Amino acid sequence: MNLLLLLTIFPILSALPLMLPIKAFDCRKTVWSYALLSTLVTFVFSLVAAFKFDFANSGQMQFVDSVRWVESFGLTFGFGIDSISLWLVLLTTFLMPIIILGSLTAVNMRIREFYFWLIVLETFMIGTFVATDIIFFYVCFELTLVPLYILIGVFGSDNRLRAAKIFFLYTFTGSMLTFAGVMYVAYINVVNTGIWSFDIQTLYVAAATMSGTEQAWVLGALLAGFAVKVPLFPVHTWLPLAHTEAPTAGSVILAGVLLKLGTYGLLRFALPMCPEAVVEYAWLIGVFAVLGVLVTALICWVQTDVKKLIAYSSVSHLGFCVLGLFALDADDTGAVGSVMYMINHGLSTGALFLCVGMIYERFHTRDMAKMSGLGRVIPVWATFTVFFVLASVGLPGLNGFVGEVLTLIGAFLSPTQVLGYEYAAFAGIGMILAAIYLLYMVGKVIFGPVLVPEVHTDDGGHELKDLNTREIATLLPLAAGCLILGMLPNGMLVSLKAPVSQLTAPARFVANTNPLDTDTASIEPGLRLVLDAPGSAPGLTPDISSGIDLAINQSTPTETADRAAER
Amino acid sequence: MPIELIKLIPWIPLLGAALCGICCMKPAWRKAAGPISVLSIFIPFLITCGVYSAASGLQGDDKIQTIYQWMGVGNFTVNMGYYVDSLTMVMLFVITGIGSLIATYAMGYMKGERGYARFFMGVSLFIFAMTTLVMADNLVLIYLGWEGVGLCSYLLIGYYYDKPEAVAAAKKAFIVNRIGDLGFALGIFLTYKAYGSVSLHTVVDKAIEFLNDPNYTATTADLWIPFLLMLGAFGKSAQIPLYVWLPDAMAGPTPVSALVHAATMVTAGVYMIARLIPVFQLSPYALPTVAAVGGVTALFAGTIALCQYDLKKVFAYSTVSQLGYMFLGVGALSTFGGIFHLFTHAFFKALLFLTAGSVMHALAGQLDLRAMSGLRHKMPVTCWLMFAGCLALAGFPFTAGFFSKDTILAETLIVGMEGNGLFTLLALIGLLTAFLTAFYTFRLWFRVFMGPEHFEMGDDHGHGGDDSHDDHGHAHEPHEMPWWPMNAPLAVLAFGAIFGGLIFSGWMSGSIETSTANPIAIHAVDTHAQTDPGYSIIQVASDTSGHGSEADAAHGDEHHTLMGMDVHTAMMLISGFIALLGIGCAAYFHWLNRPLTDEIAKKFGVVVEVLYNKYYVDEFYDAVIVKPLRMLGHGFFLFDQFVINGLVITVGYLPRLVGWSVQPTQSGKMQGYGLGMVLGVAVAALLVFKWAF
Amino acid sequence: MPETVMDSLTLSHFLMTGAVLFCLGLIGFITRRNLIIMFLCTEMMFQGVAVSLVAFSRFHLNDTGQTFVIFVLTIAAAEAALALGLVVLLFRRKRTLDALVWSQLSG
Amino acid sequence: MHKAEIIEKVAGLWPEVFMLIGATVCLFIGLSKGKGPRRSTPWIAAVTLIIAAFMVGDNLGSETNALAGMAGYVKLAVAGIGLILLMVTAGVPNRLRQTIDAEAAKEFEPGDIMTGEFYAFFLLSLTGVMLTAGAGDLVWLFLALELTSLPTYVMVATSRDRVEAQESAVKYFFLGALSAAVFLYGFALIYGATGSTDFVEITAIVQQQMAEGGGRLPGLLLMGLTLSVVGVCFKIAAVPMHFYTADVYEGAATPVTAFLAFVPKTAGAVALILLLSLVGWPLPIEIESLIWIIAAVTMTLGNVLGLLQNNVKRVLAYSSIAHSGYILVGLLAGPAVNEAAGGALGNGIAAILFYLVAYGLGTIASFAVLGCLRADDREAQTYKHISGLHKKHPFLAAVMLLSVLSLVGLPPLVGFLGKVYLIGSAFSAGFTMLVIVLVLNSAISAAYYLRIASACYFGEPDDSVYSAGIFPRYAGALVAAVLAVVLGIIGNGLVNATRNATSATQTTAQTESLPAQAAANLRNINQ
Repeated sequence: MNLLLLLTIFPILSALPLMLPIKAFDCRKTVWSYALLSTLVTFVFSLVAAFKFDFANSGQMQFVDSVRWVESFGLTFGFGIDSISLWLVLLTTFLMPIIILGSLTAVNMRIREFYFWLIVLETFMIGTFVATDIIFFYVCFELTLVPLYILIGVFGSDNRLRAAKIFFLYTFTGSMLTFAGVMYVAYINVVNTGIWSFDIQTLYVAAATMSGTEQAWVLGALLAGFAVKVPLFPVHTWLPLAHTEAPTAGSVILAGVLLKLGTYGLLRFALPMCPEAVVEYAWLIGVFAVLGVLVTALICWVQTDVKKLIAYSSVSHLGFCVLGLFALDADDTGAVGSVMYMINHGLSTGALFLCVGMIYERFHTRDMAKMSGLGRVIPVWATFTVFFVLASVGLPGLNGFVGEVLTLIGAFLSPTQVLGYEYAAFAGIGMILAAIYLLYMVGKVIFGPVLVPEVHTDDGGHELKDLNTREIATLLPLAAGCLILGMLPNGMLVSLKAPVSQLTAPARFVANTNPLDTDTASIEPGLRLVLDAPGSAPGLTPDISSGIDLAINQSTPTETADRAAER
Repeated sequence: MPIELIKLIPWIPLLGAALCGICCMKPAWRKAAGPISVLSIFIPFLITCGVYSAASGLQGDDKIQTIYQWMGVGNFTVNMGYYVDSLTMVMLFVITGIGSLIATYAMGYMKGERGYARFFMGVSLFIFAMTTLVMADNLVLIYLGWEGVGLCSYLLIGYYYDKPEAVAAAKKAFIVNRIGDLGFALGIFLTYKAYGSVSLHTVVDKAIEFLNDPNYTATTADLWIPFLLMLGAFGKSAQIPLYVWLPDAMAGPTPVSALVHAATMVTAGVYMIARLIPVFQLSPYALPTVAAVGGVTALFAGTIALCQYDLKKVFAYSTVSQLGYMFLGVGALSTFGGIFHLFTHAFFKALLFLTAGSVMHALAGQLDLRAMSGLRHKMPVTCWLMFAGCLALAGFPFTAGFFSKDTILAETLIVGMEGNGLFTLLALIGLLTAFLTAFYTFRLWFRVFMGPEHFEMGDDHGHGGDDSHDDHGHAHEPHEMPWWPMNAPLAVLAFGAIFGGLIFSGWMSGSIETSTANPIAIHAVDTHAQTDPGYSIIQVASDTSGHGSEADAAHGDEHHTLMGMDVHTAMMLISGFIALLGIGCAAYFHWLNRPLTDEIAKKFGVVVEVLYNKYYVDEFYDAVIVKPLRMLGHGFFLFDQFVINGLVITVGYLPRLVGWSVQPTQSGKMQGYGLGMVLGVAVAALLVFKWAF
Repeated sequence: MPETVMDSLTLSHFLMTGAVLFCLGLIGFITRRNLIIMFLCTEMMFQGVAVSLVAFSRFHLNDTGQTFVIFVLTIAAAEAALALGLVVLLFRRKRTLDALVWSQLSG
Repeated sequence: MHKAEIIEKVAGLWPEVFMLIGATVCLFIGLSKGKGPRRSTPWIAAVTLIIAAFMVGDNLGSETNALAGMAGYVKLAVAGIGLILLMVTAGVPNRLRQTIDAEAAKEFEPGDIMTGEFYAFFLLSLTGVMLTAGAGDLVWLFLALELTSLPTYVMVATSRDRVEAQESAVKYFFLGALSAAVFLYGFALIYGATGSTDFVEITAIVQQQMAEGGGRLPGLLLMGLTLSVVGVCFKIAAVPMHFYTADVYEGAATPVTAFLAFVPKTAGAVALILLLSLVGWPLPIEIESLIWIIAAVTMTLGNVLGLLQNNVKRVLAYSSIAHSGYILVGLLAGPAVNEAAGGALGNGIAAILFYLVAYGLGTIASFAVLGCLRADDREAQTYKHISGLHKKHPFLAAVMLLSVLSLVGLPPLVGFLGKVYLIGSAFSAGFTMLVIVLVLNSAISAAYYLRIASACYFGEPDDSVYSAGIFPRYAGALVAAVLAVVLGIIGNGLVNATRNATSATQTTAQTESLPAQAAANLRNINQ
């Protein structure tokens, strides 16, 4: 059996017994251990996949296979991974055991269902990343909604119903439009080749023949789904609500993986499919990304609910991610950094949500006004929290920095008709603001005079205990991940370069070879100086030749068409 | 020693920090943290000494010691690698040397503190970041160190984290630094954009190449890069407008103030500008700006220091002021002066802070000048150690501070005499500041140690309300510090503070000359001479001081004289005199005739008030930046909640609205339905009819 | 005499008759509230169609239309049976034939 | 018509004949006094359906020409889903014995002795659909449509002994008669314009007329088509003939509602396909515009009104309207204009055939769940009644969840494939705007579907609700839900079936012009 297929369906299969009438699963510990085991096994599978993965050809789809679905539509469950997918799959499988480890005492009712839906969700998340068939992707993309909807709706806090509803409808509305866009591209393919296919590579080729207007529409459709998912300002309002109401596990998954589906979708579909439109509208997306960074950062600062603060910080952080994606600089610094950022954000923000969850379990409140000086009373928790805050702030040496600096450099070096240094400069202010609001939170909660809210423990006691071994074991891998990715990110970056270049090649090609006439004129004199400067050669000169090469390597229309025809 | 050992220098403190972190876990282990930390700083010092000769002899690419590639995307590669030249070595000496002394002192000072291990973890981590900063072979790695020291500063200022003011100060330090860091980061980006690399040697080499190329015209990037980088330097080195965090940072333990906020971290900005001096030279406006900001800050902070009553605050403002000198130095293209002052300042300011710490320690946390007097009998050793430090800070002739300050002032004046009025003015400001420095330094010393004996104990039992500090047993009586581990390191520092100038001057200028900090003379950039007002400064400055300060002193000899003497000699006389004058005034006003001082202070109450309140800059920032931003945050939150969310909800309700508007058609009455159907049929028929014909 | 009358009557006359019948039925359906009369109105509409069908049949000179009419009548008869059964059922329940009493379900 | 042709034609109708026989048997056995024989009627109906299905299937295999295409497919689908409906309707005729209604107990109630007749009507209505699918003549079509509808009036009227049922029956019947008159008038005009009621002939004449008129159709024909289409809209519950839907669905017994949601809609959709194939695709611009508007308005209206309801049956009724709108999209697209050689996507007619099944499964499953519940001796109808269903009846909640998700079009359930099919065909025919309307409407519909799911899973149980305890309904719900999942995951067979059902169109698509294609298609059906 194909390793990826196994990896994808193992979780859902292993979740099924949870719904069977097995007595043993009525015990909290048993069902928890079972879930933990299941996710660990999945993690091992993904590690095996990572070991077997040929990093030398990281841009190639590997472990490619497909399961028949509806051949008459050209629908298959086609899957395969390149390194982008691999890293995101690893992120998913890595986070899942941690989430379950951290959930032992978080849930007190309908425990079986809780773990059932969590594990089912894992299948869908992995599915989105491994799909090489766009409808398969879409299927998993949509299906992630259901488990999370139930997780929020059943296990959330007071306002959960509204949060679950808004979460579902918001994202569903967007993704329906995305679906239409995807179908349209498939239709274009039919017009060109006479074959219905949803194979992503095939659709790239088809999309290349779309006119600028068509591309703009398709981009709009894709953005409708993915920008909501990211979420990009100003369609982000569902996220803080969903995060605040979701159980810890839900929040971690949401921040850790599900938001990445949006950016992943943008990278995998929007960039290669509508390059011209991307180049044309990148400024707009950039403006919204930067606005999101700044506005939500300021909003974070005035929050009193720790979880809401972190939720808003997600919006702010993902602004960087989007900015990097649409930078289209010659070296793909931005896009590579953006993928890195996805991973990093998953680790650090996921960890922060876990930390918040841990104090919520103890105090049943997340109000910053009600707690202070926790560093004195629960130092271990405080240490971890500060650590993750620092990772989130983008302290060099920890993971957040790498992504942040790369995305900003990307935006800075972006061709002027795409983004430009202003974007980087303004987004950079977000780095300051991130420090402001996160340290504000740290200052309120961890530092300061000791103020401890009423404590609720599992056994009804009122004694405040620091993290136990299980909780430390939950956070430790994340901390290690943050540190390792901060100090040794290069392996990941190198492996990401090839696939990311392939995906951005068309848009970069457009951006670098087809500068609109007005653009050269509108470059302000200062920058022209830079452009003309002899020292600016490598970073600046539009890398035309390589752009063409990549574009050709990437598309090879005849080949792909042939492949499709054979099938 | 093999040169490769130098790669270990940052990592040993990091290991030390990790071990200290482990020590945090069990109270029994905590005591081990101090020695571990000292060792983790001292071993790098030994390595630095050991590899010094080998490192100085490195040429070309050998200077780059790469460990591994940190990150690389396409052209953007960043190595975890070190650039070893004489400037690096100078900085390493300062950091590890003074670092070990301060850490040793801290072993005694922090004894019994609850956060003992945490403190030393911070210190070791800081040394890791700081050594990385000065050794880094590329800008991004410098940035790592840059932010790393900022973090350690944050953690160490916030050491007493249950004190709200300490937390606030820590936060402020980090955030203000971040503002500077943004400039630095953008500077790095622009450098990368313009130079295609972030490697120091590539950037510097290219800049030198440009400087030497007569046909080269400065680009916009060239103009901007220094200004962006400068912003980072101003933040880290507490210059106007980003100096506000440093005085507050004194909320940390005193050894931290000595190590981080006096000797090492705050000089990072000076180091960075010196390191990249060719890049700064490319922009005709950059160095004058640096000099001007430095000069103004020096004076500004000096005046504030006059009226502070908090022991550490005085030194804090004096640090800001002295950093201003350093910027003035590098701004006048005297990197030698700047770095030399950095070097000497490290000694005497660390000494001053630590002795102040001793006083504070002895008086149970008392820091108010008004609450202490005539302590010389109680703490004789401390008294004279601090005296040594004060002499050096005041620029008493032939102390370390005297030489370095003199170099800066002389070089500035030389540039000024070449025809740039700005620099003449700055030199005068420098002199005025020198007077103020001598005055406020000795004001403090005389107040504390001279005069009638009087003291009020502080309310702190130990520091930060820690209950475990009573082991001294005589908390109600000031006492001298033990020699080991506290006064002995201070004695070493005092030695450096007094004799450092004489001993190290030659070595220092040689080191600067052989490093990238050596300013480049610009040739034949005549095309700019007429149009560019900034140009002349640079050219003249380069002409005079372009070939290292030794040669450049000789240069100055030929052309400029002051009072019939070589400028340097003349400046020595003048500044020596001024220092003495300042000390004299201080002695009169604050030792011999204190009532008169109080009277004068009363008379000029407004001035004193303004100075005491630091020109209300904090309040200004709060009102102009912080509050509006927070208001904006609230505003955005409301906007988000009501406008954006409201819009979304409205859109969500749109279908319902439509639904409500058509719901009446579902009246339940058959006739109504029939009518609807008939109308529907009719409309359909009419439409088709209309379209068809 | 009758022939001349027939001659002067063209297809459109018959069609108009059918249409008028149909429209009368429609209007009656909407305006009358008695269930039986409403049903009769639908019957009238059917008959209007039947008139048209016969006319067309005649016009096209084939008998398909007339065959159609037979079937329409059959269906109309079936509907009438159903309608009467239903009306009886309804009348038993509410003791009235007013259509508007049957408007509980709405929204 | 030659004798041989007639024989052949009747041979194609054996399943319908058999169904009629079955219906008659049910009718007579239902009249018997004994309970035993009366109780056997559902089994007779089941056997009839199964055998009829086999007969259809048999003919599909052996005589592709006679019953090829849509008719065979529709008959099979109707027989199959009819079986599920049979399970779901189980217990409806016996309902009176379970309830205590003082007024009803006193007097003579026809409903009390309905057992047998109910299944007779059930079979008759299904026969009507089957005949509709096989119609080759306007007269036939009219009769078949009426055969579909008339029994349903009775079923609605007698399904419950409540005022609501009678009210819904009266509305259904009277408005149904009105609409029948409208489309009958349309038929008459078509006949008038072409002089024939035979589809093949009409097609040929239309082609000729178009050729003569420079691609334009005579006004009379257009008007006839318009009236026919609008009239038949009643059957599929589309604007402007949708008014009755919610009231009738609410009033009828839930299982009968499930029947109404599927059976007449199928008949109507098939009738529309047949009617429009008279002029062929791409449709004349007037008709196209008309249907475009009807489709857009129908789906929007259905969804926005669905949002406002508190009664789940009404919600599903409005959703039924919305789904009719989606179906009309496929109708607009028509058989593949530029159909891909490798796939079925792009064929709107096939999409409709698929969607009918997809919709039928989803909606039947959800009605069946409602039918399995009773609240205070009444039918469970409101959100409140299904609230917390998950806690008391996790199985029913799961079925409800699956069915509404399928109706939303969430992958990989069968509803999703239906949407893929429809959207693919709409794009192929160039109805991009309509696709946008469609997906936005799907999003709107998600709101009320989600409310159902949310009530089931997140709400607190209502104490007054209990299970009706009718096992076959559970089974029906289960079968429908499982099929919704299974056909979603392995839907290729069904897709191929729809494709084959319209294959005649496809094979000729390359060579012949479109009206000719449609004619060829119809010829295949009706030979």
